[in-house]
Amino acid sequence: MNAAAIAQLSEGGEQVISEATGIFGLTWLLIALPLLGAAVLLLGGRRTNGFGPLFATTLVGLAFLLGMVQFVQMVGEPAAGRSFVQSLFTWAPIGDFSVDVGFQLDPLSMAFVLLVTFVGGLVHVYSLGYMADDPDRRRFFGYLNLFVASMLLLVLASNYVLVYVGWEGVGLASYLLIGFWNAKAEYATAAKKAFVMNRVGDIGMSLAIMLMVTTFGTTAFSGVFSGVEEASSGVVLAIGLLLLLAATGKSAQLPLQAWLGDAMAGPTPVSALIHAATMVTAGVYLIVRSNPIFDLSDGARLAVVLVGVLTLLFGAFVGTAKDDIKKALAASTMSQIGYMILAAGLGPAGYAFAIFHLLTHGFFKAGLFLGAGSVMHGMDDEVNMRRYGGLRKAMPLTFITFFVGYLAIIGIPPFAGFFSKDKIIEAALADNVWLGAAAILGAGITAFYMSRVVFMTFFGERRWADDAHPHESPRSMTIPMVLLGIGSVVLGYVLYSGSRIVLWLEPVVGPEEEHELAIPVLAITAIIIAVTLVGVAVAYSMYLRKPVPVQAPLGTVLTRAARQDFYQDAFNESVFMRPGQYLTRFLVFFDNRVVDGFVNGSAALIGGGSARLRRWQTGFVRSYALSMLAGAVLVVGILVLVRL
Amino acid sequence: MNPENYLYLASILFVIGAVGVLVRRNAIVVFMCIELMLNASNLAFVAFARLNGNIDGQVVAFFVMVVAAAEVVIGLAVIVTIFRTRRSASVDDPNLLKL
Amino acid sequence: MIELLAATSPTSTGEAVAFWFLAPTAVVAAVMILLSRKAVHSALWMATTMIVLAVLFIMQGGIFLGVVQVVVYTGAVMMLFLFVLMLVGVDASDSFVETLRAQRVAGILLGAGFGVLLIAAVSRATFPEATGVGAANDAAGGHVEAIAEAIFTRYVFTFEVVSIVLITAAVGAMALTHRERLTPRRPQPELSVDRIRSAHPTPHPSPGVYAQHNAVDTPALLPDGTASEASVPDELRRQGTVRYTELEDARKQEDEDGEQG
Amino acid sequence: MNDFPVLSILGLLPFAAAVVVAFLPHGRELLAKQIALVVSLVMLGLTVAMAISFEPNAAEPFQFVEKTPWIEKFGISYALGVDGIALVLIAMAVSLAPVVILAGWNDADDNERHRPQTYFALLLALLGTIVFVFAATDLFLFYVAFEVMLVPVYFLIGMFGRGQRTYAAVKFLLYSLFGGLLLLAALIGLYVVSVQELGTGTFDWTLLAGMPIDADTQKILFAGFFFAFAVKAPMVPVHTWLPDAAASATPATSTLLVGVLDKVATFAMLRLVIPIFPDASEWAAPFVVTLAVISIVYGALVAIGQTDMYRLIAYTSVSHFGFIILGIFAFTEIGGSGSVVYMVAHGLSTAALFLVAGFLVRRRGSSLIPSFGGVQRVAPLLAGFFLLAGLSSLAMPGLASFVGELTVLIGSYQRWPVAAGIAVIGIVLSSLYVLIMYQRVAQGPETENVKGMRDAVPREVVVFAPILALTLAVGIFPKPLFDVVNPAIERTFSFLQVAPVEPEVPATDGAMTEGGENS
Repeated sequence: MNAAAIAQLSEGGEQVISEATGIFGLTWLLIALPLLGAAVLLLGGRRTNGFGPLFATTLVGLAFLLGMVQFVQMVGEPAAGRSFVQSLFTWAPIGDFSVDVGFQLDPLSMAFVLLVTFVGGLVHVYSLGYMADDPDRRRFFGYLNLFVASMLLLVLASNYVLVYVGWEGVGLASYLLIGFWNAKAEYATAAKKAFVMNRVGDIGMSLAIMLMVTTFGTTAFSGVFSGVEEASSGVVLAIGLLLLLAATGKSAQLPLQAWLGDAMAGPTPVSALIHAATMVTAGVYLIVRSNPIFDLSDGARLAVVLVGVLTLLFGAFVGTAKDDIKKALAASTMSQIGYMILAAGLGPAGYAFAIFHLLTHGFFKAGLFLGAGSVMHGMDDEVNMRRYGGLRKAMPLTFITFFVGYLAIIGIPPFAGFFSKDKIIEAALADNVWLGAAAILGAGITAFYMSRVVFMTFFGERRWADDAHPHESPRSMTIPMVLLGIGSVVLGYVLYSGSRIVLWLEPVVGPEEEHELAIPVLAITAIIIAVTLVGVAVAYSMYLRKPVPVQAPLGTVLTRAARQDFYQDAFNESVFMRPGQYLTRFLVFFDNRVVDGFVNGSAALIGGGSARLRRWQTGFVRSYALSMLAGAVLVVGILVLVRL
Repeated sequence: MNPENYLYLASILFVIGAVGVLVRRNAIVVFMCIELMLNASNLAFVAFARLNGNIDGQVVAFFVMVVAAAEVVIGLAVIVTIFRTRRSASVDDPNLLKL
Repeated sequence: MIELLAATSPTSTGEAVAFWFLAPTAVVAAVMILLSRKAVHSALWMATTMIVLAVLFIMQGGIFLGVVQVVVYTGAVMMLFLFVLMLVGVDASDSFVETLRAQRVAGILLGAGFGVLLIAAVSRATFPEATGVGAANDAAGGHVEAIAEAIFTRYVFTFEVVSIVLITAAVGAMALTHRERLTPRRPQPELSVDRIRSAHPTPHPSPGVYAQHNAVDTPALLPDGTASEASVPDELRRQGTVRYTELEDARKQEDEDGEQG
Repeated sequence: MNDFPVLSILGLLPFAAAVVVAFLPHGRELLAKQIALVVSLVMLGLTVAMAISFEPNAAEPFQFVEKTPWIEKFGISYALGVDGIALVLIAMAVSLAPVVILAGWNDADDNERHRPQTYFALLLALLGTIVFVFAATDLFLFYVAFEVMLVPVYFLIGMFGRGQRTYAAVKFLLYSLFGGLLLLAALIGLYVVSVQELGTGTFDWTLLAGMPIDADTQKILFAGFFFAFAVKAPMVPVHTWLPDAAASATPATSTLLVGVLDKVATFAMLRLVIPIFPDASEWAAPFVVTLAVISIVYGALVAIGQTDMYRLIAYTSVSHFGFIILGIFAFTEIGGSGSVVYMVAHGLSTAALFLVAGFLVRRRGSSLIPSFGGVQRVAPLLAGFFLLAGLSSLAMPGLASFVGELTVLIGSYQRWPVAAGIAVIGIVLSSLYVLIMYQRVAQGPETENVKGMRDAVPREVVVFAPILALTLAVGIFPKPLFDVVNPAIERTFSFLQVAPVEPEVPATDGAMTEGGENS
């Protein structure tokens, strides 16, 4: 379809989806490349030990290059003609219903493709160094490739079933990677927990798909979105809530947030890629992708907003109390995704900012995690921040990149997080003052806990164990950190200036809604920065002015609660796990004793009955003769009676 | 006299034979009682032949006799065998026909 | 005359008289089979019943059958019975104590019930006017001819089957009573040598000599009044069914008392 | 091709081979195994040829039809033929045959009382009955095959099993015979009805399907048929024979028993119950669907609580059969086709689970989960197999079960939203039972129990590879399967009166627009 035709068709801002041709016809290759890597590494066995890791990294790099070329090409297309679909083959045709294996490449998925392949590629490079000594390196890279492939499938799919496939695929990769060091029993448990909680979310996904097929007869985006306006509001609300349930599972939002902290059991690059930059943001992608559904249902959006705000605050509070550097970052991730979900829940006013924050967050949080990994690498896998301190000098490059990421996340201008978070808070304020207030409070707490992390790790006196010899990490690890650090600096401004991100996503999520603010934007920005600085100051007074005790102090009730993630695990354990265990135990008992007992009981009854009947068989011929005569009497009696 | 009286007589003899089988324990007597029952049925057959005016009843009675003879031969052989091993002609002694 | 009696119908007075004489006889004889303690007596009563039945057959025109009844049953079968009785022991009389619980009562009750039912059935049945077998006999040219015709034409298959049954029974009886020889047969010379070598080359004393009985199971008394174990067959001794005379019993009792005292 | 009695050959060949194998003298065990393997491969070849020449959209219901009068007095004939469903299931069974024979290669070697010859003869005989039961288009022939099928299984469990094998074998037999008795009664009833309705009694499916039967009679006959198949399937609460049988049988037997043989029940629901008793099926559907949902949740929950791998797998099958039956009684094309695909997928995933569990159990000598731990440390390849098998069982996308589960859920949601909504819980529970088992067996530190455990040997790799390949093939490109199954499902449901489910808001064709203006 040529540009002129598109311009003609797209009058009124309507978006045109065309058949993918040329470079866009290679969309399948984006997925195939890492999938090939996974297949070769996982099926190839020990033979691929040598070249495997590098091979995998190269493939992801190639995918990134391909994505880049497609991106450049897409920029060259008119704004309304940037969506392309490609159908590879029909997957499951049944009657009128059919599911295609098809891809949709549009500005939204393009953004994700770049994020996933770029950060993914960097994490691969980083892992070359980080995992250099692990005997199972090959498997690790295989899983990473599997993850990249699944994630790309998730964001490129053109229908919900295929999204589901990718959705489960990333869940599997996450399971495998969290449990990569499953020789430690609790790591294996963490992996299982993540998978199962994700599956709880998947209930939402499955049900949403069922509801879509029942209502629209299809799960293709185009079909669902065109039909959604005619559907009843109840159905739309239901689909929205179900998708939200799916999103909460994958994105570790309340109430399915509990797995993310434990997921830090996985190797740190995994935490950076999967549990910070990409997979956990899939929920945001899902909501933004389904914008026509959420646009039509205020109820669903309200639920999304509530989940976002609650998680935002929950994660922030939890983050203040964690001494494990990775868990603190995980809580931060949860909180930041809360921001994104909040933004997505604001509807057309926030979709673009949700994605905006998602992209910047992908960079700076990945950077932070890689930094944390670098610290751990230098500190013999010590994760307790109370055992760090003053690492600034020992690992300067790590410190600089980490610090940049830190400035970005707390939203100091002109770092990336400033722009994206600021816009979200603005949009929230415009929607509802209380929402805005909560978001600003979250920003303050973010500043506090991130400052705490930085101060405890890099500043203050050294509290290392005696046998620790902190050292800077190898080049393969620092280069990705530097690149991500640069991204954390510039990405915000690049995307913000000239509303680039908003305009880029407009074909998919619609134009940004103008919102009126009671107070001028500049004042809001000032307030946010002020609150942030207060947070930093409090952290300074608590963790830099005073020495940090190596043993964690008891703390207030609130601290203790936050340390325990507000008793989420205890809650889950006592409400779901224990009763579940009792239930299964009872059912096993029930099955063995009652159901099978009934069967065996009737067998015993028959056996017992025949044992009793057996007594009639005395073995005496004459008693048999007697019963014969009795039988004869009976028969003759009946005959006589019948003949009467 | 009514020829049906033969049938009544046959019935009575048959019942006596049956009771004998149930009551007596000496295998040989039991056998005699069985013979008595067979004879009673023979009497009935002959009476039927007469009542119906054809010879078939008598032929059946004849066959019954032959079968009875065969049965007696085998039955007595069994009794002798049992007697040889168990030294008893009582039908209550071989009561192993049970689990 | 009897032939005429049977062939004609309905029953003549002569037949009625005969019936009312014979029927009670048969019933009494049958009941006596049950009531006799000794099997031999039962067998005699049985023979009585059978002869009566043979007469009843003949009275109803079954001359051939009547003859067969006498020859086969009274002649052969009853002889067989007596033969076996002798083999098993004539003397063995049943104990009339019932060992199975309620067997006798239940048996008699059921029997009575069965009888009532049979009689009820017969009395309810409607029978054709008795015509006798005379016409059938005439059609075949005689009574025996009529039976022969029936057996060898219409019932030939049954006849063959029955003959197989008979042969099988004969073979079966032989198979059942045949005893496998467990030790090799010892020839006469060996036996005589053994006998001379043994402590008792002369025949054993006969049982019952000088005893109060002369049955094989009663040992002979030696001149001193003790029983000679050698006079009864080994088999009986092994079974322990030797019957000592009262005298001997008393003596044994004394011995035991003496030992105790 | 169509005149060639391919089905008869497919069914009789294994019987002939079984006789030959059974009478091989001592010392020729290897030959017995080789004959069994070759015969199963020949069968596979025949089936592939059959599948290639099969016309999915043919007008007549059955293809490769053979019909010879058998007991003419009762209208019984030796009639064979396959539709899409039967073809797919025969193909699944026959594909598993060489795999199972190879997996059970050494199963009977250390049996003291019975010879490997007997073992392989029984396996072959079982294969033959399976072909007949799927291919029979005469109900009496079906019944005969259905019952004869029990015999080899009984001996396979009773002679070559472990643990409480006699108990398990007898329990299996009695359960099945009880069901079969009711089936026989209902079959005779059906014959009587056919005499009344058609003038001449018959057992011919083509005449019986769609035959008008009055409502009450239908319900009674339906009950007889359904009970027999519910026992076989197995559905809660008549499932308790399965865990015992699976725990006692060799993995090869369990695979055939659970993976293939029990499919006869669900197959018969589609082939016999719905076309012959359409009204009763509709009448009983809410009840059946309730039982199916209970089976799904209950089976999964009980599976979670098991400590024996074989029993656990058996209970997962109870749960999976719930899905299959739910899909069938949804009376929607999506549900029906989905459940057939699910049958195939379940056959593959159960085969994978049982066989890999069998490899583990054979090394360890115990099937109790606590007697393992950290297998991944010593036998990574085997652990990988186990995980893949487990993933296939929990319906991981890309693997066959996912296709079946998703389509079954969609199809049943269309008609029974609440039931499907509850059944969805199964996807969480399935992840629990698989992952808990995997964690306890393969993950964690290396334990004393598994020290020195050998990793997968080439034979085991050869056993697992085709299953994995098929699972992936069906999972990624199930279209050929659907193309074959769809027309048969359509024909099956055409006997019903229920209204087809239409989307409430059908998506407009050529909907090339999206986004933008919606706000």
